[in-house]
Amino acid sequence: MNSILEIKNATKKFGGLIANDNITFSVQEGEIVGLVGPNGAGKTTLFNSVSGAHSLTSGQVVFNGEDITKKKPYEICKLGVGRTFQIPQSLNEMSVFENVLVAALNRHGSISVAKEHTQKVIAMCGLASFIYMHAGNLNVMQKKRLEIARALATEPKLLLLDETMAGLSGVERKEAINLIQRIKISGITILMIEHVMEVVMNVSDRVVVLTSGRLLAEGTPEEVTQNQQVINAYLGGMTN
Amino acid sequence: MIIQCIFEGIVIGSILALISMGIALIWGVMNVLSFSQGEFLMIGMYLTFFFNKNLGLDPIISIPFTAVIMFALGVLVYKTLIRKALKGPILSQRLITFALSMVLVNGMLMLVTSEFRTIPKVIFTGTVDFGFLVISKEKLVPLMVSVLVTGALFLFMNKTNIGKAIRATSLNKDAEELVGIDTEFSYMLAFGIASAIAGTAGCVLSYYYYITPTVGTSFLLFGLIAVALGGFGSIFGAYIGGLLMGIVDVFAGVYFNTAFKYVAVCALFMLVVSFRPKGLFGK
Amino acid sequence: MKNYIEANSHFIIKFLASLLVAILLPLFIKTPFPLHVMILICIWAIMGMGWNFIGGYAGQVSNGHALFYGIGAYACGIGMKNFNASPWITMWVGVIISIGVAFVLGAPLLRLKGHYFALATMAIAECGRIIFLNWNYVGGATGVDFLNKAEPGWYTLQFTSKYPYYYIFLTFVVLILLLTKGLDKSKFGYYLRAIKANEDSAQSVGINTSRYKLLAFMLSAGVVSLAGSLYANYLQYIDPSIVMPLNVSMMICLVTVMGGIGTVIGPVIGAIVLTVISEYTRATFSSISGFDLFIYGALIIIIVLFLPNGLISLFRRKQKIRILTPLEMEERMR
Amino acid sequence: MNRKGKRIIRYLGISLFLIILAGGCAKDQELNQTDYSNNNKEPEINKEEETVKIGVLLPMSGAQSKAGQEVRAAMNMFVDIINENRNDIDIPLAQSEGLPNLGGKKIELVFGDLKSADTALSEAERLITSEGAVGICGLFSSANTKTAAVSTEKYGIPLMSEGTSPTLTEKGYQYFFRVFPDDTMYVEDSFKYLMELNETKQADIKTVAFISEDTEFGKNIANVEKKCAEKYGFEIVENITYSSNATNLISESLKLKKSDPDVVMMSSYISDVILYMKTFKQLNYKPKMIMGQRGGFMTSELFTALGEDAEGLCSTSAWSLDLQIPLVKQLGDLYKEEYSGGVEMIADVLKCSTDLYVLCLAINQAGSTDAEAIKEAMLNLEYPEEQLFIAGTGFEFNEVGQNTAATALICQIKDGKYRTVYPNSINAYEGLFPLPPWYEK
Repeated sequence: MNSILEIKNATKKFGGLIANDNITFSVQEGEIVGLVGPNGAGKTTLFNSVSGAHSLTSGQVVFNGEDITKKKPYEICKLGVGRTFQIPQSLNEMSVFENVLVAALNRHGSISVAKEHTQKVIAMCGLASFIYMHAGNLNVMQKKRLEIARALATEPKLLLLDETMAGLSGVERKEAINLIQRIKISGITILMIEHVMEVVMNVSDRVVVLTSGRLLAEGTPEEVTQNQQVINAYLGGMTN
Repeated sequence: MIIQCIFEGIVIGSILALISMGIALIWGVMNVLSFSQGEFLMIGMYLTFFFNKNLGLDPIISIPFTAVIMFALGVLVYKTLIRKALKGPILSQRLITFALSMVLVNGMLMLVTSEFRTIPKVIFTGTVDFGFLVISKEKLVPLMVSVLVTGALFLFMNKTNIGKAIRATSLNKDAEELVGIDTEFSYMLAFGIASAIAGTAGCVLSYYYYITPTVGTSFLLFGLIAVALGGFGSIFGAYIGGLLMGIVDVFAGVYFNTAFKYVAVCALFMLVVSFRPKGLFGK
Repeated sequence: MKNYIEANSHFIIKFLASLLVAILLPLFIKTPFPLHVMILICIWAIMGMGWNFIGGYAGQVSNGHALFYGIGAYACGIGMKNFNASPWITMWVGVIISIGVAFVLGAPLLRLKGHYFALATMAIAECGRIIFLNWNYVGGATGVDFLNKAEPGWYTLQFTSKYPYYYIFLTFVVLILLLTKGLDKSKFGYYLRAIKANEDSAQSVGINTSRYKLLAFMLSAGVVSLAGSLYANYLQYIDPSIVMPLNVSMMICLVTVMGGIGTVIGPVIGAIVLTVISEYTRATFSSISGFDLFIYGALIIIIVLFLPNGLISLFRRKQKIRILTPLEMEERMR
Repeated sequence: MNRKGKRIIRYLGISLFLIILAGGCAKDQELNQTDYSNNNKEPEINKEEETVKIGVLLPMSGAQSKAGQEVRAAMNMFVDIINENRNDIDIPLAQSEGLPNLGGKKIELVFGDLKSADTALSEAERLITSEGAVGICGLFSSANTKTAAVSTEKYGIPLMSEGTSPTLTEKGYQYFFRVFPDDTMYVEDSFKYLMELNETKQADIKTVAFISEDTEFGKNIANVEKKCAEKYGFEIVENITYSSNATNLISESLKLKKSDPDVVMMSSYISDVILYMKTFKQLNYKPKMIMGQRGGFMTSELFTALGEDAEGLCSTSAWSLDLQIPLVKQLGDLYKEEYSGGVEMIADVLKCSTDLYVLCLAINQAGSTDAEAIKEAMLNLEYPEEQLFIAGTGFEFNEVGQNTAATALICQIKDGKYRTVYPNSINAYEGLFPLPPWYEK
């Protein structure tokens, strides 16, 4: 399997604060990689750098062999990187259907084809019953689901999920895991930031651990949980 | 000649600053672009004229009275119009103030006709002629008053807790409410203070300027640009923006071309905003 | 095509009915003053719809569109006076120039947000007015009057009677209305609405926001310049204080907000109501100085306060927020 | 906003809107039955109208609305003089009721608002078509004269305007008439006055500076002033155009003070005149002579706003209260006591009301309200020399509508009133040159 995304010594400084310090790892095609780390480890900053929301201070991001470090968010999206936001950024004045339609138009010029595609994505994400509701009136779970639907509608090769599980109850979490597995089967690589250890450990193929902006460890979930550094830096407090 | 230009520029700048500070206060706290600030200036001038004509008060002495009345007017306008408009879309807030300015100008026109009035005699008259620089005492008044008002506003906003509450409201309205600060009160106060400042500017301006219902409109456009130049919601920035506008206005007129002096002013504004989209001191 | 008609049947019936009224109304009007008001309604409707692309759909509120209105007017004026060119040609020259100016100004301007964008456009329109005022080639302050009786009406677009003016302007209104209707449900329309709703999230789903904002700005400049050319031919005399003052820019924005921002027929409704109120308050209350504008301002405040989404919200039921029953979901899936 | 509330507003709104529309149309219908479907021939105004309606366009809002009210009062005075039998006033049409040649029909004024140049077009048209005006006059600037002319030329209705731009008579208007001089004559006169001062009082005026505001009024005068300055050999040291809605006029005054001309020629509206005088005073700069080209100088507010700062200001004018003609004093006092509530009659007010008066004379002489007949009568208007109340020798209109017999005069403010200083044929008062400085040292 060739690597779909390579991050080479990515560094990001906000004035004096070093959010990401020389991070290098790669994501293989078709796998699910969990990105974990305590709050403030620079996970979302890394996501923003990859998706072009802000530029890197130094280092390089290569997607499918193409350097996307300097590219703008919409160019990166067109290349095939879909992303969700930690705090849902839905288009509040527009209906759920229109939210996803706008994303679907990314690939399909004609409205009718885009509309059919939107129907499929909405059905897949289980939002079919809220199709005419204004995005602003959805609750947190529905908004997060809408974020995923919008990212999926752009037909990405790589999907960046930013804490899509946070705040979900048991049942909702199962549905979300089920959705992610269905996405993986459809051949889309997933890189997801997640705090809910139970989900990360049994869903992701590999796990990358960040602490205070640096790469601490990388490997399969089992390797990571035994790794001593990870335990005292991050999992030490957990008594399982 | 240059010194004379600088002096004159600062005087005009200080009046523009008074207006732009009022606009910056409202813009910063309520994110409303107030088009009626020019008309509050005009009403302030008419109040000063009224005090001068009937009670024989010099414009400076009538500043406190005008400020209080204008504060009350500002609160009244806030309570009736702006509070309801804040619930609607942002654009309709701007149009409400534009329509309000239309109502105020024409209301005053119906009340007192468009006759040009001036304040006949004032305490500080006469000029001090140094040959290269002629300082007219009438021009010193706006300079001093605007420095005093800026200082007072600065102290009020930074030192008193009401002032801090208003500044906090401008940062984040929701967080404000959670902490238990009555944002309604801060908004009302901000709007009241802004129109009081415009009223003071009216007193100062009527020292040597003519008074007619349509006098506010030309000051409004340049007050708005001065605010945008100074920076989003920063009162200090608005003051500097006003001064800068005054100086550029005079220098462009004398050394460039009087007909195009306002093109120069707008060019300066475009230059600053293209490099710093949030203005000189904007956050 | 069939399902297009069936889907928009509601709109098509209303559109044809109102078009019929608009065509037949002048035949019942005896004196030209109401006809003059209807011509102004067409002009303001075109301008409102033009402005709606950038202000309504894309959410970038510009207060300086009088600049393009002036360019369109002067293109026709100078074309007729110096080159004796028919307005049918110079009108499109004006549109092209306006689009060019919008393209050049758009790049720096559209980086600004909210009040800054409004103030910047206001400053630019004011500069435009001052430049035209002192530019002798375009007649400067003395303006351009091109009362030219030589060629026949259709070539010079100058008629003694008002009917041809009205019907020509009405066709332009209909064309632009259909253009707006077409764009409203198109990719362009959806993209603009997405930009208005949340520019960052729009960009993250592949919308080149700066390019679409620029396209909307150029389109609105072209349409507003068209209105300027038409009005110049009707007025047959233009000077900077008529076509480029600040309150024309504000009125363009007012017409659309009053009618209903970001909607297809909002600007037309706003144009009808505002023009009628302003012309008739001036005609009836002309004796007391300033009274007509006083009423006008007061009416605007009342409308904006009690109908924040514009007059159109009177005629349109709020979209029902309901959750589809499983049965409906099944049927929709097929 | 619940649904019931919205439905009420909807019906209320629509009915209000229809009432306005219906009211407007009804008002036009019954006032005037002329049919406009075949539009290109002139409107035949049916003869049984019991009054002759004359349209008057005045600025009702904005900075000039006070002047508008003064003109309205003066026009009402002339209408009363014509309509009633006033044998104490010795001018034609005064000793009879209404227009004798039209069976004693009374004059009625219908008013329109001159808010801006483009409203002039629609208001003129409204007065002609809806109110049935047979002629249009009013307080025009050159700019709104042009737009009003679009309507009056289209419907073939006489337009009397005092817009002084010379371009108005070069447009080939058929029905345009101007009773008083245009810019060229006024500016020529002011330069002749300077020449006379150089000869009689050895004032040796050599340098001139022009300040003109940037709209039509200022621009035209600036062009004419430049031509005359070269013709009469005066050196132009400064030619300033300033924006009329400026917040301050400091840079203009500083440039003027630096160039220090002998005479400053100023064409501005009242707001700028007040501001200039105050700014000059603050810069302790008093030009030797300030020659105004009417505009703001010809307003009553100049005296109330400037008080004794206005002493010594000169202005070109077409008429002055101190003309040694008894009729002038009589009309001036009648206007002051009965019509204007104590405000003195000033030149601009008289000029517009004389327009109205001359129009009535022409209608009466033509014996009909038909425009061609009025034009005929206007071109050879008989007016007894001794009953004149304006400067000049009478009313002789050339084919482009300019009264060639009118003359201009120069007057200077002395103790709060304009006193004629030139031509000294009208036993002028001795002019004051150079002006004393602001503050006696």
